[in-house]
Amino acid sequence: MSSDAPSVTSAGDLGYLRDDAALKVRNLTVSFRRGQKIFNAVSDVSFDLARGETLGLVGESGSGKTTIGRAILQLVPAHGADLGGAITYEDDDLATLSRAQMRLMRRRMQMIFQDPVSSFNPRRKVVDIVGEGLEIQGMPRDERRRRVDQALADVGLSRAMVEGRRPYQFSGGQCQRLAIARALALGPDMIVCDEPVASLDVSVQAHVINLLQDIRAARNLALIFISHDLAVVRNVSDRVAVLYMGRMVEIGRADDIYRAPAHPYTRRLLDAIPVPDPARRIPAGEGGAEPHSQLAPPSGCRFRLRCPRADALCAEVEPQLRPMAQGQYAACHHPLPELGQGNSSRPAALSTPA
Amino acid sequence: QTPTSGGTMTIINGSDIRSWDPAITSGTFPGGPMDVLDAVYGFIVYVNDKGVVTGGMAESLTSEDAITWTLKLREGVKFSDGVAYDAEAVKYNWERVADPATAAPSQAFVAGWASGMEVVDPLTLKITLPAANANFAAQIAELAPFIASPEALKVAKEKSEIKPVGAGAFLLDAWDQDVSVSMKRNPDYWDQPRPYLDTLKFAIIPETNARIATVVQGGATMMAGYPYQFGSNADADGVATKQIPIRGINRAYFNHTKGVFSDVRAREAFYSAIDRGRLMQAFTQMEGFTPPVSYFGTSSQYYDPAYSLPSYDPAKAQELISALAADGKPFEVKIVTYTNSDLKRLAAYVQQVISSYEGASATIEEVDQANLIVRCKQQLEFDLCVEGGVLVSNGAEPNISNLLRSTGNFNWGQYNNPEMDAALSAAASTVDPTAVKAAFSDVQKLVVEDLPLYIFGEQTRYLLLRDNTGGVVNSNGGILQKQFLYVCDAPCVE
Amino acid sequence: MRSAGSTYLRAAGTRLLAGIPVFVLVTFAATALSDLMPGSAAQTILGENATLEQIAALNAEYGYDRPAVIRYLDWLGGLARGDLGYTLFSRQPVAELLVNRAAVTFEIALLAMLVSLLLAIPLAMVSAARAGGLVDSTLSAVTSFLLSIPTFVSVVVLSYVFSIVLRWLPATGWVSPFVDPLGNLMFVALPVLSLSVHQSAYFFRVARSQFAATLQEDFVLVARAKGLSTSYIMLRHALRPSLPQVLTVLGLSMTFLLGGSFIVESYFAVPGIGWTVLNAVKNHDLPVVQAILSLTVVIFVVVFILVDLGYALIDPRVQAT
Amino acid sequence: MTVPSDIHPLLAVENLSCAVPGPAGAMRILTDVSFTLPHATALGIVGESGAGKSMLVKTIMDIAPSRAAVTGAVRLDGTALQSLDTRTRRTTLGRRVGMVFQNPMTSLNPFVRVGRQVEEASRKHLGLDRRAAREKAIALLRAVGIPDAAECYHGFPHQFSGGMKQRIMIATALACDPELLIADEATTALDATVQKDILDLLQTLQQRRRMSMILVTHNLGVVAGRTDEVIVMYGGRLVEHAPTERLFASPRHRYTAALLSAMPRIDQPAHTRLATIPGQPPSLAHPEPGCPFAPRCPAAIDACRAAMPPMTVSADGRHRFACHVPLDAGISGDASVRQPEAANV
Amino acid sequence: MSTLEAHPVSAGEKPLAAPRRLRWPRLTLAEAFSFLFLLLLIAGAIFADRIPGLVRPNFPYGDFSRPPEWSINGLFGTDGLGRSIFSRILHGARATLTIVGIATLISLGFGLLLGMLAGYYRGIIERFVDLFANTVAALPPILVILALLTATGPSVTTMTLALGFLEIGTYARIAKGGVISQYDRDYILAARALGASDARILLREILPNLMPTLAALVPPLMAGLIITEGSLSFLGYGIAPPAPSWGGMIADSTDLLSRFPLLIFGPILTIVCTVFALNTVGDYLSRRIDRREKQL
Ligand SMILES: Nc1ncnc2c1ncn2[C@@H]1O[C@H](COP(=O)(O)OP(=O)(O)OP(=O)(O)O)[C@@H](O)[C@H]1O
Ligand SMILES: Nc1ncnc2c1ncn2[C@@H]1O[C@H](COP(=O)(O)OP(=O)(O)OP(=O)(O)O)[C@@H](O)[C@H]1O
Ligand SMILES: [Mg+2]
Ligand SMILES: [Mg+2]
Ligand code: NI
Repeated sequence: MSSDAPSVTSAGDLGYLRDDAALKVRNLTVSFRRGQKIFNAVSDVSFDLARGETLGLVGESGSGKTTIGRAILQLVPAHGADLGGAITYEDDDLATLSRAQMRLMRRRMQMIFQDPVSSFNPRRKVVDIVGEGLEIQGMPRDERRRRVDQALADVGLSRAMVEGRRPYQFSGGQCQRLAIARALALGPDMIVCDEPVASLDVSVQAHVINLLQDIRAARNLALIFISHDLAVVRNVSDRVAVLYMGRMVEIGRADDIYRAPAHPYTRRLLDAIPVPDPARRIPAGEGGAEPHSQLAPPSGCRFRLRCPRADALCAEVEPQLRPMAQGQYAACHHPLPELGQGNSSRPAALSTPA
Repeated sequence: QTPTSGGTMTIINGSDIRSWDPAITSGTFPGGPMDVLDAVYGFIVYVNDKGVVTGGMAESLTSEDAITWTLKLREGVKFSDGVAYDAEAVKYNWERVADPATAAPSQAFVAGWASGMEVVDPLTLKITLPAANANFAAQIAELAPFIASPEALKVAKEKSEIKPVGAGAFLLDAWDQDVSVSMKRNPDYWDQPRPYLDTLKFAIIPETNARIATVVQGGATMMAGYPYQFGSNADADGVATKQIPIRGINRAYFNHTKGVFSDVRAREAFYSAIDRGRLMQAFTQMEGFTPPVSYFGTSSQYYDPAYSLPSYDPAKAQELISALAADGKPFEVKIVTYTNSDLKRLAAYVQQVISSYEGASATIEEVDQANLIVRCKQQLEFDLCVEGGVLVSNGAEPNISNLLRSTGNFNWGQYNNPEMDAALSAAASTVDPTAVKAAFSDVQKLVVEDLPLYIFGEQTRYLLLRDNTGGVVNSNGGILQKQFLYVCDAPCVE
Repeated sequence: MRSAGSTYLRAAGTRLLAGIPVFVLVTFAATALSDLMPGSAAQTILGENATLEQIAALNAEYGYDRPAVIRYLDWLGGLARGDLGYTLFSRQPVAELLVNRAAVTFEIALLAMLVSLLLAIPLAMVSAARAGGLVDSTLSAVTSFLLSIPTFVSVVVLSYVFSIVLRWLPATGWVSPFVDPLGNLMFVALPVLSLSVHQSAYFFRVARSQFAATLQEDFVLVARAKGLSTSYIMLRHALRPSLPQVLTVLGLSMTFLLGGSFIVESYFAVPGIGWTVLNAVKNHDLPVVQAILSLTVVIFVVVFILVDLGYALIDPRVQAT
Repeated sequence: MTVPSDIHPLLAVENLSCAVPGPAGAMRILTDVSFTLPHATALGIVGESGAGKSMLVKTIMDIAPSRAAVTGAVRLDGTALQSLDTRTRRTTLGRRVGMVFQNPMTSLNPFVRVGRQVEEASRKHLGLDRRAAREKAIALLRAVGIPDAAECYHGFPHQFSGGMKQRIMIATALACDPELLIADEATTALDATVQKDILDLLQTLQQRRRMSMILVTHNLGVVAGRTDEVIVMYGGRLVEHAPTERLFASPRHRYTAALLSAMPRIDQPAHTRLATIPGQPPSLAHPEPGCPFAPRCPAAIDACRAAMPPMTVSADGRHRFACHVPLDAGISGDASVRQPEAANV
Repeated sequence: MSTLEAHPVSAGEKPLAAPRRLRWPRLTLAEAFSFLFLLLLIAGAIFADRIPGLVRPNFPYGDFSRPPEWSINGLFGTDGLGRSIFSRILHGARATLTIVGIATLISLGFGLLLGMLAGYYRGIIERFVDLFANTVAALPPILVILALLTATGPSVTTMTLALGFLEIGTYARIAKGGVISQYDRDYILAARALGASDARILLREILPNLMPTLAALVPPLMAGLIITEGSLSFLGYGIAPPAPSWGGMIADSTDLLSRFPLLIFGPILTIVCTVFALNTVGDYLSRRIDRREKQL
């Protein structure tokens, strides 16, 4: 597919794509060379993101979540990787930008990483790290200082608390707040959060999630929120995209998907969420097959080997995303029926503790 | 004990030979290349330990008038390829030495008389010299003693291709370059039942201490060296030392062609500047050396007490050095020596002492042992060239000519004084002892006046050997006549 | 799954390919080196009285007057035919000489390796099992001392003690093990010991830290939770995972041992390649120098191929990359 | 004690404390932890990272680091383990308790065939010969849901995916038919779907084999549907211990409650504010007197900062908590009686 | 700001009470000795000429080959020419340390540059660095330098350059490995996300993290150079006499060993202690890295 006509695609078969979105990802394909073999980490993924919106990316390990996040920010390593498709931000095709333009663009798009500690250079002082982006953008010293103070304040820290310290002198939660401050300092309007709370304890996690949500609201930020914890994604996302082995298998409003997933894989993911509800003695499941090697994906639907509903069609034809009755889009030949019609054992509403 | 046949001996040498070319002869010190060549070729005549020229492969080399010399060969001697060791063969060999293309060290010496050779019969070669030379036989023993099968020599295109086909006591068995040379008994040796040994091996060990330890432990039969090197090892069980009764001098060459030592005052300054007894002490790390006063030892029949070398006198040395400096001849000495730690120490001592004089300095250049001769004799890139071993000087010839004559083989410093040549010729052209002594007296006078060489020590050579080594017969002041060696049942070294 | 055999072969093949440029680089440099040399082989062969014309003639005959590239190609051609030229003086075929001399060095190097390993590995296991204990701290002190002894020091000291003072071991020489096995052992004892001083300490350190690291692994904790005994855990669980690292070091130590052979062989007059190359360098015996340089590279490549194969044997995870 | 063994709890932990020397003095990793675990019961242990969960089970298993100073007693079926000599203790534990660790990638020895790793404990402790051990291993592999168990027996760990490896680990832990299975964060390193499979497997096995199980996790959701009792740890102390339902329904300790409300839940709409716990986890190197949670506790009173609250036990004796200002008992009406916990169980 | 108020938690938070500082690990006895020894050695080498009472290295201070005695000049005895072995050791240290220091600077400089470029850009530079490192690793350094020195004649400059040149590969390989291992670290990605240029990433992010590793590597590699230099001098290809050198002194005393065994003590002690001290300092530095990594 040609990358210069994303609007055609969006207008055509994929109704979930909007022309007015800030970020447009069209037919993104990322492949890595592994020795002789080409390995598609992301295949033909299209989505978009409007200002102030949060998109949750879920999927199991290796499904390509991080790769998508990095590809958006043009951070996929140069050697051994091939990018296909187009990524535009506010009508700028990122691939065609010059270095200088891209550097300017980075003011607007930022990233937060999973491991707060390792996303800081252990040998540098945190104040410098938070101000680094501004320095790179060539901001004068005083202005820089002001912006750093502001960013620190936004995440509930102050210069006095961080001055002269290095990353290892902070706890995980504090580091993650500093990481957010680093991203915020540039004043971006979009942030890719790659599992920002995965390594944090529940109490700290809640804290960071709240913080992100508040900032998002205050600055009208667009977020891409990558996580494998569906509960967290539920909390933060307006829309959710489910990835399986580099392909997008379901995308739609979070409410729709969580209420009634259409793709059997999404269903499985939801079923696997540990729910703090002792009332429900969880029935021991039969245990599905393990994921297939991504180097040689199965023909047709990639999920079919683990799918209870798979049939001959699934083996032959790779399903494309199509609108579901529930409202979301799913790539499945035999999508799950809408809520109420199916025989899912899962109760619709989950009880809350007192 | 009477000699018995059988057995093996290993002689340790410091470095390996470079070819089997019989024309390559350089110094008859034990442990040198000639020691190895002797085993396969055998000396045609040799100078025995009393200084008398004795028949070796040949029966005799004699002359009535010191001009016409007759070489009598033995009957039935054959090279190992079956070719006869006859007058033609000898003539061929010597003519080959005389040919500049052979690049033999003694080319100049042999070329002087090579045209005078005449084969009288297969066992007789007559040599007519251009001038009388009483020392001719001794010089042959030193400079052109080895005769190889002419056939073998003709076949070889390169020196390195020459196969050792001789008529000596042993036959080459294997040569492992830089490791060892193994030889086995020549069953057709002319002097049966000699040689006694079944096998003779030369092993290469450059490190002096390792050499000594090897002999002490019985890993080898003998090595040549000096008592100062042996230390307490000479008293170890199973080993003995044997003195080779020669008087040898330690010497260094002054460069007469260029540099400060072309001025005789500088040579005198050098003599005065250094206490030679102490120099020897630094060299050997032993005490009790008295500096030699003359080319001849005090016990030599030619010694003339009227002449003696300058003795240690630092004040005089400084005076001379300053005078030289005033003449625009700074006393800068470049010492060339080879990489032997004793010699390094010696050179360092010289440097140390010289540098302590005002206006004097010294630098040291070390070269590989094999390259010393190239550096000094050929390239003349030195002021003072220090050679390691001692040179026989108790008998007058042939070394005195080699050292002091302008065309002398060992005259590395290119000392050239017609008076000296005349005096040496005078000594050589007569067999009258008083005339010889008178001539040598002149030589001594010139040595003391001209100071052609730096003569700094007197030593005799020693062997460190297993005490059951019999038949140790030295020739030419060093080299063993290997056909006599035999293994004793009990300690038998005197 | 691909068959194990083909994986090994592929790993070895990769190494081999990587070795070729190294080989070319080194051997070509060796050829070109002779252009820098002040004294020439011809000079050395012809001796002191040679004239310039003679030297030039011989140089022409040996081909030293031609450009280095041509000489190199010639040399490569000879190599293909198994002809590496002849030694300068004794006219031994270099290839044959090298085989003999290399065997000596190999014997010493391998014995030194063996001795060091036999000493180091068990001690390292004991030491790591009781990390921080008395044995451990004593051994680590001793080895850090041994590690600091250069070969030229251990050579001097050991030979002084064992051959000059005690006279237990021969000071010099070598005899083929096929001729006199016991004598051979006596002769190689000092060279092997001298090399082992450093080597065993080195192996000990590597092995100890590797064992200690392995003992930190989760699977060792699991084994302990299973109630297995310490010695069982050491031998069955910790030993093998620690070996790849030791193997790497073993491979790398080949270069060290070859370097050490210069000192050891020249001091003990052992006719190995170290000895040979020292003499060849002195004599400007270029064919020998060049052959030894290429041999060294070949040894290095072969050793690392072996190390790779060793990994594959030890570590079930290793696949050809 | 001379009581018949069946009235002993399977595991009794009494005043277990553990300290390791740190750069700034000793770190008290565990402080006075006591609890009992009956036969055939599943117990969950939850708490934040660094709360000492792993150290607790390691101390029970006698595989704490050798530098750690351990006091208190662990009784297995009435036998005080500390009274045994090291060898017997290890053997007893190895035989009767199985353990599954957090990371299946590192807890299987990559150099040893799977089969041997599964069977080695049974060969050592049960004295099985090779054949018997092998058959048993294959049976176990099958039991943990590994297809082609016989083939897997000869495989090496790297040939299996994470979930499979964890299954193998479980088989390994089951080799001696343990009475107690300890799973320390056994699913944290795995994908969500696999995580569920493994938890299901553990649960099934526990019920089917009628063994006891300790499920260590930091995710309250994991223990919710799968355990009979839950222990909450904080700062190296046991702060609450209750039957699972009761803990979730009416937590008494304020930390437990805070933890519960901090969890995002899928039944809440997007952008719901989460409750947070202010402050930092306590420093183990410099423990302050009083309740470790006091600095972060909104309801803390002076008493909390002065002294560690004693363990309060509910009337029925099934709910224990250490808090001066507990939350109300809530629905089930088991008005707890403040009483110091009995010295022994 | 509203966000701030929304998080009273953070606002009320004190700065960390006791900041965890990275302390240098405590020195063991051996390490203390090593630092002290190196300090003394370096000081001795620098001030060798000014030490009161110490004679010049080539000054005939006493009898030939006198055994050690309790005086500054006679501490290790006198050598075969009556020179103070102690003085010669200190002056030898000067030469050795200079050679080794310059060689290390050369190799560190070029190695770091090449290694960083190779690790960052891979491709042809990496091939080149690999080839170079492999080639050098395949040959014992003594062999290469010997071959070189016979070609150019004995020269300290050549030796120094060659020693430095040969070590470039080692540093390059380590630096390359360090860069590669950091390449995908989140903080590098973070810097790139902030728009940092390659040069900036290399210099500001990667280089500081390479430093501790390299710092820990420098002392043992210097020890290796000292051994190589000593071996060459021992074989007679190193520093030319009468300039004192450790290897040369050992070689000299070796010849007199059976008669004056005590004289070899000083040079051996010095070289062994120096190598030991450098190795130990290297261990100490890497222990510090381990510790830092544990604390992170
Ligand atoms: N630089 C790279 N080179 C080669 N393969 C890569 C690279 N980065 C990622 N991959 C591969 O691409 C696939 C997708 O990786 P990605 O990190 O995007 O997954 P993910 O969904 O983020 O997984 P996780 O939840 O484990 O973080 C994986 O199989 C991974 O091994
Ligand atoms: N070997 C050890 N030496 C010193 N301290 C240790 C050791 N192991 C753990 N600790 C410390 O003990 C405390 C408790 O650790 P533990 O591993 O038991 O926590 P946890 O509750 O299992 O946490 P997590 O959820 O992260 O696994 C932590 O502060 C940890 O730093
Ligand atoms: Mg990821
Ligand atoms: Mg844990
Ligand atoms: Ni907050």
